[in-house]
Amino acid sequence: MQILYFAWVRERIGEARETVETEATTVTELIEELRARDPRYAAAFADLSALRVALDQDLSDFDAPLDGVREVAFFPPMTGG
Amino acid sequence: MQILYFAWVRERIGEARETVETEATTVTELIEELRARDPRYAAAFADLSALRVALDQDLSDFDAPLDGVREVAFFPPMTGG
Amino acid sequence: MDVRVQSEPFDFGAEAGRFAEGHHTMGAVVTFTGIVRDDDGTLDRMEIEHYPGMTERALEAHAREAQERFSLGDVLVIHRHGALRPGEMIMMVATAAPHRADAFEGAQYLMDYLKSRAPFWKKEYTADGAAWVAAKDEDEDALGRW
Amino acid sequence: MDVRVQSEPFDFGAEAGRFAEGHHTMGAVVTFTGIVRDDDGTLDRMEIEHYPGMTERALEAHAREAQERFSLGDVLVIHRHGALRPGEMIMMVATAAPHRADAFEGAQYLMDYLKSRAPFWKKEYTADGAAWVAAKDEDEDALGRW
Repeated sequence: MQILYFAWVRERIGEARETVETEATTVTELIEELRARDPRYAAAFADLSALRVALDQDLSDFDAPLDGVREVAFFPPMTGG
Repeated sequence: MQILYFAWVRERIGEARETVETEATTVTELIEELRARDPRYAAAFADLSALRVALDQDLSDFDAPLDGVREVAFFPPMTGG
Repeated sequence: MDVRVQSEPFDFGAEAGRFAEGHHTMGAVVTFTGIVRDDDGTLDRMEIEHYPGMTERALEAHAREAQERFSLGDVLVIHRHGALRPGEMIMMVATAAPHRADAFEGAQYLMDYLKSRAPFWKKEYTADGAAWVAAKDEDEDALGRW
Repeated sequence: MDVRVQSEPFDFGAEAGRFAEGHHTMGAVVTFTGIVRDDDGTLDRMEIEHYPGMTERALEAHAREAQERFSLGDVLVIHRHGALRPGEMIMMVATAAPHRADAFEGAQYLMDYLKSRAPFWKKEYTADGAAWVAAKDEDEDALGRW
């Protein structure tokens, strides 16, 4: 599974994208796995209310299933326009 | 006093402007004078709800006084933009 | 603030481009352009009559009110009179403001006032003859918002 | 419908002029332009990050929704990414509709969605350092209107 990070999430984690092997079935489970991995992830995912997630480029909820998903992206609230 | 007519008011009366001598103290009195003058005026002023009036280039009410007014204009509701 | 009443065509792109240039404290520019419609292909032309003197005064007053009420950094109003063909631009307004809500509302306020309170009258000429365009209740109602 | 995501500058006047040309059934064209503000003269540049692929999809989806919901005859969206200096244009939208209410609302709807739902993130670089621009509650609240 590809994971992408944008804006300050990318900066805290130190990478723009990575490939992970995971058994996580929901976004929340995936976040728990990442948090346990390294303090950089714990810092990036400290406050989920400050984060948004997209599954295969569609905005999603944190309890959404990861079934069949190939690309997960984490980022702060968007500031376009 | 100068009187100006626009759009279909101008067409019914047959003139764009004229100078009148009047003792009328309000717009309503002026309209009564004009109506009595000729059927063209009676036709133009038949339905006051379809008319607007400006005194010295400011939109006004029909019961406004004519004191000191130099230019009276009659026209239908505006359709700019 | 720039208010123009003219019979000549104006170059909307050039006016809009110039208006939006060089702002460093205005983050939002909105433009509106009104175009002569000809839904069923029967319109030969529209003729717009106006009240020289009052028209300029009314547009300037509305532009000044919009500028104060919505804290606009700049306002542009151009309105044509005379004969216009289908597809020709009748008028434009442009507003610049620090934020988008004010720029949008300033332009809408200007348009709502211009539709019902600026002394212009439109007559449409088709193959069937000529007819004055009637004022719309919805245009009068739109003023209730402000 | 035309949606572009690009790092290059765009010519707002030329785009607006072209967009407003040649309409015979659309009586109203509205444009919105967003400009990099620098209220106190301390901003060196803004850098806009985006999510290639998702950005285009989101903008196209929003443009299609706006087109259907407000019966727009045409929609244009251009949004830049990368480094932008104060006074530069970040983005523009344009809408064409038979009547002005739809053209205005279509443009406002697009802007409200674009502000909070299109994957762009802004970072401001000043002499004091760099900081990500925080999302505003009022931008999120603006979506409640639709």
